[in-house]
Amino acid sequence: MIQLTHQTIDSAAFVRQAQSPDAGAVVLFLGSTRRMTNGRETRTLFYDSYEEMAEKELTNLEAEARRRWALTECFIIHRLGEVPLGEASVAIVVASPHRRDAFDAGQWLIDTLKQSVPIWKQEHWADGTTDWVHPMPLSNHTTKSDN
Amino acid sequence: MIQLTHQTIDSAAFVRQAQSPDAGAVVLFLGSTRRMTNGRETRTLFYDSYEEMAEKELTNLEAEARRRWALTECFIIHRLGEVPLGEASVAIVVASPHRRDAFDAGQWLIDTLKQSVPIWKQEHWADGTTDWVHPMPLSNHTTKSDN
Amino acid sequence: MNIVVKLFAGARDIVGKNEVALEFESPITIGELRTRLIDQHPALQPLLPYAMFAIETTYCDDATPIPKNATVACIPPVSGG
Amino acid sequence: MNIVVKLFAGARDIVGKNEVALEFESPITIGELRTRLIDQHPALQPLLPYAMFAIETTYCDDATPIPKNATVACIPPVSGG
Repeated sequence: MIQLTHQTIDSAAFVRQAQSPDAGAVVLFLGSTRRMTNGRETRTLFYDSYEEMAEKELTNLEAEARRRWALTECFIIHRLGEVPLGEASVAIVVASPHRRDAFDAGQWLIDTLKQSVPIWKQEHWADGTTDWVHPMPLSNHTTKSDN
Repeated sequence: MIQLTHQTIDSAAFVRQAQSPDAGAVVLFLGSTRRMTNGRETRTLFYDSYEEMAEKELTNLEAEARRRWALTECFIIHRLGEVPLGEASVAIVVASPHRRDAFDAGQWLIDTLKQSVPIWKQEHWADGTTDWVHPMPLSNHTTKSDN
Repeated sequence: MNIVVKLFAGARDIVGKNEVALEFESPITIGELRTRLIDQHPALQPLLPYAMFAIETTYCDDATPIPKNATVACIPPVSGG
Repeated sequence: MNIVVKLFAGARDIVGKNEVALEFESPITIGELRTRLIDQHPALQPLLPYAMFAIETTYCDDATPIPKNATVACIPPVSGG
């Protein structure tokens, strides 16, 4: 199941739903708003999205993960709007009979989400300036997102 | 922090404690009692431990993980006694500024825990028989634990 | 032929609009649209070479022709997660 | 010299006790203890070659001499997690 939400992510509810007698392993990944990035202080983050397309891409990611690994459950939740310091912008919960599949699927999902899903992060720095984060390879405009 | 407990593991509480403005990433691993193992049905599991030594080994694991990776939090909780189907026998929660450290530390902790910490699982099969699980390489007595 | 392009994040802020309309005499490809957007909005120059484009919420490459009345979106490098 | 060895899991079930006491005329190593345990409890034969031993909750190898009054534990292959 995938979801875009403007509310706080209740990751515990998704972990509870993922636990079952068929799942020997459950892995939760939370990506949260971090205070410091390369020595600069963040006051808060905002996330924007092309929602119809982001939902489609997230649905594709879930389907591809279920094809690649033996998953008994797969949740991908992304929060939009303001995500204050320490709160989760993304939660991924995967469950599988054996732990390797859950770890591998969880890592692949967050790595791929960060490359392909049309969601953008706007830094609101402590110094009052703001920046949209657009990671650009081979460019000194790069602001790499790396939580 | 490490803990051996005879109670249900409240993994959500540890995840909440691990979230902070310094942690861009939190990874939770839950290992749970699975119904089917190599085609055999489990009714329930019991875990026994050499408790003083298990606590020491878990403490060493946490210290080694904190040396190897930049962790802002590290919880390792193992439940003892009966762990019914679908419930967690082990919870590992690691938080770090960047996600790679949290995933790598989480995988290393569960892999190493399974090799070195004096805790043993007793299978109570649906057919009424019981077996202590003692994974023995190069032996046909091997009953490999692999959640 | 009129093409409306949805803009997001940095691209939207640079142009100051959620979408822009461009007029073409004949059908064009995504690559031609990319060039034309930079011509009309030179401030997009640093960003647009790295942007992807989507037609009807599907990523497509520069060779893709744009169908009539298609929904086109300019997707600057993403940073979700 | 009297050595008490704690037993766990399958080893405990095979012997039917939480610990066994063995008497030695002179100090011995963990390796010698391993052999002696198999001699006295032949049912341990399938398990004991794969067991580890700990002195005062620290793993040690077969060459380690056992100090007087030490707490010794037989650790059959573990299966936590």
